[in-house]
Amino acid sequence: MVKTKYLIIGNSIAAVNAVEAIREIDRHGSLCLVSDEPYHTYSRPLISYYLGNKVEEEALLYRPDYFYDLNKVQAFLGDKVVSLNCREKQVVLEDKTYIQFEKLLLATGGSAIMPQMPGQNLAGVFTFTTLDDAQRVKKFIATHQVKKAVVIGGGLIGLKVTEALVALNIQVTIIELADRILSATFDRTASRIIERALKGIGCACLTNTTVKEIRQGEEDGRVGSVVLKDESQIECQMVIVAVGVRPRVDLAREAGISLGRGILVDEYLKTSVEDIYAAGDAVEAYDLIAKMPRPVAILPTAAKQGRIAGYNMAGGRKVYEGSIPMNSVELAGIPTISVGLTDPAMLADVDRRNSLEIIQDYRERESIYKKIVLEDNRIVGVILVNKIDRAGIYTGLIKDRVDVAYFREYLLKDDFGLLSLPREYRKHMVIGQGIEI
Amino acid sequence: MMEGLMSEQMYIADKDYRVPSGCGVSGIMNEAGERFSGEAIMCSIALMRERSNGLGGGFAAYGIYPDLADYYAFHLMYETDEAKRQTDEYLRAYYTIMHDEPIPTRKIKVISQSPLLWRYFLKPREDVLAKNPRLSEQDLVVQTAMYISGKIKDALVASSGKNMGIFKGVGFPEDIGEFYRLEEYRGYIWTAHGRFPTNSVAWWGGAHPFGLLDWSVVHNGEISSYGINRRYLQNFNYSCSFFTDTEVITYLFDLLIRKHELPFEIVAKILAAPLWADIERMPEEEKEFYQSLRIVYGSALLNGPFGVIVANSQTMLGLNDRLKLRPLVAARWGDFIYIASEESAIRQICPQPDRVWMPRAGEPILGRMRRNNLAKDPLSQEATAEVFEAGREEEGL
Amino acid sequence: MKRIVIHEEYCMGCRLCEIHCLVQHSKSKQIIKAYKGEFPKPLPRVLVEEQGYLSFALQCRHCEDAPCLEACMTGSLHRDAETGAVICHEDKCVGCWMCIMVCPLGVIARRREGKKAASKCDLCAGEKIPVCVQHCPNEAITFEER
Amino acid sequence: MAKVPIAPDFIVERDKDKCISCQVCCRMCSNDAHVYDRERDQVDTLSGRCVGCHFCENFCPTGALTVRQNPSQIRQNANWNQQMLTWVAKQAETGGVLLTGMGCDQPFPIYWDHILLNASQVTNPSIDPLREPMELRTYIGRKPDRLELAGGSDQGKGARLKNKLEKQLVLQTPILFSAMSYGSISLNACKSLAWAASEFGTFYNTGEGGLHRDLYPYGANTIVQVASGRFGVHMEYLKAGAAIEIKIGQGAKPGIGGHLPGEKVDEEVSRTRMIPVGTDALSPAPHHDIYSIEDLRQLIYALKEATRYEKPVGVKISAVHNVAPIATGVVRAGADFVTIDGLRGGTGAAPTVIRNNVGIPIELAIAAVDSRLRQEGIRNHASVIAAGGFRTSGDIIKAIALGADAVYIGTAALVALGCHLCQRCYTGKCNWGIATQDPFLTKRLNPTIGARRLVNLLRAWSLEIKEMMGGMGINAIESLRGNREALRGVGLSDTELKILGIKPAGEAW
Amino acid sequence: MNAAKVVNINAQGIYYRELNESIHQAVRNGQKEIILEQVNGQRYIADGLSGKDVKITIHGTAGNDLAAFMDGPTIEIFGNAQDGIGNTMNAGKIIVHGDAGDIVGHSMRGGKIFIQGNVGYRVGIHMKAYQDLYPVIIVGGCAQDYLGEYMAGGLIIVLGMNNNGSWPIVGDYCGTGMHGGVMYIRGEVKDFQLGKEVKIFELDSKDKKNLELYVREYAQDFSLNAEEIIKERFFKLIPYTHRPYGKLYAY
Repeated sequence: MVKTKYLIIGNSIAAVNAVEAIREIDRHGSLCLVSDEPYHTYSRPLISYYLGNKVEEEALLYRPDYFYDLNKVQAFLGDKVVSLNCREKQVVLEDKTYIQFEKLLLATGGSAIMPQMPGQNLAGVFTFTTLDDAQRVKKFIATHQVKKAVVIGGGLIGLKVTEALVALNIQVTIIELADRILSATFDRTASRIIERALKGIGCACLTNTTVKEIRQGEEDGRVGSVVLKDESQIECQMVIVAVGVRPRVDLAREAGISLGRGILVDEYLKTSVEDIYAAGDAVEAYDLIAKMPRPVAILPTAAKQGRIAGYNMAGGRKVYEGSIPMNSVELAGIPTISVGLTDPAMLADVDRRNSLEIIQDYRERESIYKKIVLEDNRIVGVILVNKIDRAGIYTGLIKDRVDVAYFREYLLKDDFGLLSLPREYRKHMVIGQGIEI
Repeated sequence: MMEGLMSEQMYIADKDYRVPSGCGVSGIMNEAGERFSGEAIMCSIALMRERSNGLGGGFAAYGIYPDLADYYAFHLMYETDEAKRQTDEYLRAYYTIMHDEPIPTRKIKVISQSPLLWRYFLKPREDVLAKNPRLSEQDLVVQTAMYISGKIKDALVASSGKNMGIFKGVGFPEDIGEFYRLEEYRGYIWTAHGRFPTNSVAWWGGAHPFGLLDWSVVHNGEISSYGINRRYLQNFNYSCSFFTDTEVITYLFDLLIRKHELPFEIVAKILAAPLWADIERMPEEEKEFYQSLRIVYGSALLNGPFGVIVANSQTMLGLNDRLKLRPLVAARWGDFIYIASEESAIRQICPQPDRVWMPRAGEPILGRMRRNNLAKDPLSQEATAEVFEAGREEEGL
Repeated sequence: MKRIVIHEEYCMGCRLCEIHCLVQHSKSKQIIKAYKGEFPKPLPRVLVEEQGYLSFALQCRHCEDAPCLEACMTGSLHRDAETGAVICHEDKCVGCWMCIMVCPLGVIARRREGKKAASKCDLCAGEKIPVCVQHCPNEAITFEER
Repeated sequence: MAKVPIAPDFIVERDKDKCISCQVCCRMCSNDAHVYDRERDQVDTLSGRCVGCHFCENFCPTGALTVRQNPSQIRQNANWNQQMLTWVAKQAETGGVLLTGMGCDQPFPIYWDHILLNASQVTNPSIDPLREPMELRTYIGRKPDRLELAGGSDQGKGARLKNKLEKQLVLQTPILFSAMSYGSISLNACKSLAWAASEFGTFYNTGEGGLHRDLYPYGANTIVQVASGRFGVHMEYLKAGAAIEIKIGQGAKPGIGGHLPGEKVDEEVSRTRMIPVGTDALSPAPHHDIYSIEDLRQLIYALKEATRYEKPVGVKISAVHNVAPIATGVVRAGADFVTIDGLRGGTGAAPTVIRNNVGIPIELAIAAVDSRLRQEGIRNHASVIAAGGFRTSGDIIKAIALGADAVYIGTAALVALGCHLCQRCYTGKCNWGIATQDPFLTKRLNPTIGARRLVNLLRAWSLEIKEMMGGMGINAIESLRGNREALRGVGLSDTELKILGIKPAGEAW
Repeated sequence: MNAAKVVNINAQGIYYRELNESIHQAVRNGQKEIILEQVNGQRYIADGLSGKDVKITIHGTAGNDLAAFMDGPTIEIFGNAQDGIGNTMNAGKIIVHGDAGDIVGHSMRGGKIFIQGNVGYRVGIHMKAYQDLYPVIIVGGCAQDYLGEYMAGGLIIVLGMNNNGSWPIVGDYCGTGMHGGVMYIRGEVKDFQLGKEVKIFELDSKDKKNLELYVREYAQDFSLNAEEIIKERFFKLIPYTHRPYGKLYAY
């Protein structure tokens, strides 16, 4: 039986940030961390870079290798929590280790969605969320000299994988169910810019379609092609399924913790059970833009939630104000950033949709696109393509709900900066103790 | 010998002790020649005490010596007995001294020190005049006054006209008046001056009025053209030994009126000449006249701020500079004409005048005796009043 | 910690801070060389914003709750334990620009020549006073305990 | 004649090897003398636009720039020089009056450089100012000729003053900052002066610019000026300052008024001067209510009446030929202090011909005024503040020994703030942020730095004055004031010595 | 009006300093109405005095620099006023039932000076308006030279009444150096009388409204018929430029 003051299940962004936050307050309280992956704190978004040989395996580390020592963490890596007893405040690991905790953080993250389809178990069909996934893909490519691959899902993960594969000289076809790629984060124009760029590096994007079946190729048990909804067939040696992730909530569900689409938490990131907190992709927290609780599975959110949860576990009292969905991704050499509500069409609420205002600057030849979505003179969404410098200023304006009426004419200017902001706000930003976002 | 008086060495370049001064002035004249006591003028000038600073005050009075009206009345100031001795000797050489005596004064607290004050009533000696046929009686008087003031150490001629006298000294004017017992005199013109010199060489001779023959001048302001006015006068043998603007003004009047025989009205237009722009607008003949005045008498133009009251036995004239940089107010009440720096100084002695007005720049206020002789018995004279106002009939402003 | 304080009203917009910052973060640390002979071209980590007559030199505020630290997916952005400064480990950075997305001041720049990396103020690690402050002729930026 | 450009006054040399095209010079030059050519990635210099303020030279990070006098010369001519040619050309072009800024730059004798100080040797001890008390405190204001006591025993025990002294200004060092108006100089320059005066315990003077609301807190160290334009003059203003100075004349332009051009009248200047934005602020040559000395008295007393006799009222006049009698008149008119501004006094704008040709050196004026006031027995009635071209503490101590109570420094203060005497104050393009209201430029003067530098200057000069006093065995400034025995002249004519009231070097007591 | 609040002072022979101290004293004590009898030339009356509701009535000849720097009170003079009244005045009102001397309202920034009779030289010189401070001088009679010299703002109205026409309504050099403000002259001004910087115009409707507003107040103060005054032809004098000396220099 291990007794610990703090127990963290998970070893990714939320977990690591929680560790650091706890240690800011409590240097000495015992802290255990359990992860079913056998790795040090690696950064999941980096796996596509790893795949594309842009970074070495060591560079995947999210924190230095002395992280556990520095923070006095007893890490149980490659060991899985099989049960959680909330009443006893105890977990049991796969290897039968019992851990008694005072405070628990569930940072179990998400798991890749694998839609049911024929041929899904063939060799050469992969999801792409963990380092293990990446290593498997990498090994497969190396062993089988993959020339052509199909990526199912034109979201961010799909496209990052695509980029990695392209870097490995693999010809990629992207299959997207929606009418365009990146439909969840971009509007039509931005999507089109990226589609065009992908085409430029030799990728095909097939939209409004889906894979009906994965077929075996000549060699036994390995992918040979995919068949689309319209019966057309695409030859490939590998299929990457990147249609999304869902919160990993099995453990919570079994322990009787309230769930929505993810683990439900209050503003202190506490679950329905006293002393049990949750953070990261597993959580359903308030989305400031959608104005409702939902999982926002992005890295900054996980980090922030991890920090706040850790802070509150160690006796602090910090409020998590909510998430703003955002993404920064460079695709086919084009940097893009999207924050918040980027396309009114995404909104179900028609009244609200109609109240939105859009200002934009699209320079087609240079593939530069800037779009700002305003609601009641406040920015609620931004898309920046190919001109992303100082994007965070918009993010700040979104978060602080700053009335931009008096300087909206400057918003799209290339030299838009703090000087365009109201003096007082600007001063607050520059002089204020620290800036939160 | 007389020429010696005018020797060039007298004319030191403008000395820095030329005394710019500000002041208050007041003048009263009865055009009918009716004489009245000095009390009024003392009262008037006293009201403007703020305009002076106790470093000079003085009065000119006309008609005060009716019994000795035929003789030149010389008011002398002596710092030493030796000065008096030399002066007496000098005077006897040219004049018959008909009468002489100390100028009566009274002791008052604020005036502790005064020079020896003496008055003479003089008649030029016939033999002297005969020897110098080109020298008029008046020229002789002028040269005498200049010689004494300029050459005899510690002696100074305060006034030298007939039936008039100048009473001046260091102090506030009302104190000077009291000191000289002016309430005991009666005259038909009185002018007064309260001085605000920018410095104070506490010098009795430096006080105003300045006098020569029967001229007296009280003046407020500073003549910026002093340097050239003085050099101009030197051409005509005036020696400016007092280094005051007032002296220069006096000589200019003497020169232009007595010697050049110009009327007061024209002299006013020389001293405070109209601007060229005004002359340009005049009818041709008038234009030519005024052009000529300025061309010939340019060096006599008094430039800079001044408000001046000039008197002689027949006239009292108030004049402002051409831009009216100094105040001057005039009033009339019956036969009386009043001129002062401030209206209140008039109202103090004449609460309800018939008319009060502010003359315009360069526009003379002229009070004149109605008949050319009143020295002896002013009351018997028929007189006509005439107030000249720059060719403008209506008094208006 | 000691921070760079901005006095906007006295920034004359000379950009000497940028120049000296650039030099400080160049290989040679010699101004003429840094400008005329280095590749990749060194970048200043301070940015002078100008609009009309207003200007000010802006560099990382090293926020207490730095959003860039939370957004950094590689862990290359970290807080220096000693100085409290937010530092970017440029070798580790992959140029995902998440930090740019969240930095409300917009003070993280993209280095595009050579290895892509986030380029930001490091308070001139090793200098007692950051060079931008040292060279600001008008004390429009000062280094103060805040 | 064809229109030809006027030869540049300066040549700006750019060392191409050193220039890194960083464009600091382009950004900084308000005269646009440096232009960046993007195509060639090079900076070019148009010397013709250079006014010689040396800002670029000071700011170039690689030292690539040197500003030099244009060496090009006309045929040698003892009568005509290059400058005169330039003047004539300019006037032929424009038909206008030549303007200039700062004090007279003509080679008239500088008497300070012909006056030497004394020091103690053997017969009386010198004092070490580092260890021993050394008093510079100075009181400015009217003093009675004698004190009358009331009560007290024969031995003076329990005696008290019958009358209180009139209000005095207390200076911790006999140096004040000259009148420089907000409008002619920037608010930051005014703030620098105000803060420094307040920190050091002396005074600055508003000039005829009104008092900006940010400066009211420094009222206790402010002399408010009332000049012919009466800009920003109202009761609040009059009451805000510690004293009032009526400005009659200014050394740089005796007899001349001033025009603050409309372009310098921005929102803030407008509010402070209380005139609409963009209108010329015209200060007439005379006060139109003062045409004579008794009028001056009238204004002095109007001000005293208005402020209920709570503020000393001084009068500033230029040093002109007649300065001594004028000063005595001013004192007699009721002034509590007289400021005399000499030939070399500065200005924001003056017709060149006036600045270069009118007035007399301050050295002679101090001596003449002090002598005259003493002759007339009224030296006690007012303090004398001298102004106009004090360059070092040496000049100041000599001025005090000649008879000044204190001195105003203007140009020296501006130089401390960065001024390089380019004499173009009137253009409003002062690169140093001093004589300008252009918001691009005014911010270049950080008043925190400005005030610090001014305080440093006052401190340094005060220390030097103490050192010199110590050397003379004097430990209180009043023992030096008017003590002309401490001075000796070299290379001066008898007349000059006489006016200065000092003996030639080599002559003992 | 509350009689107890009225202070009567006989000024005969009283030195100005004493007189003014009693005025200031009275105002400090909260007195709102002060009547001065037998004033003759005392200077500086009400200088620097403030208090919007303070009223001073003067019988006699008011001395120089009356109401200099005054900020609020009303002064009514039954008699003439000497030189320099309203010098650098900020607010308040001066009503003169008589003539006034030179330099009335020198550098005046606000308030009103109404004069029944004539005025001297340099009236309204360097007068200037600022925001809600708007100085107004109304002269019932004629004005002498240099009226509104250097005027930078505010309003001067000259009515030229009680003038049989032999005097010009204003003197020469009217509006010399004027660069702001406006003058309304009830009668003709010859070109040569004008300073170089001003021009004559007819009144427009706005001017007329402005004129009426002040003339009505003036008429009321002197019990005159405003309509009679207004019905005559007025001319407006305004400067050409706000920058009269902009081209004087060789830059």
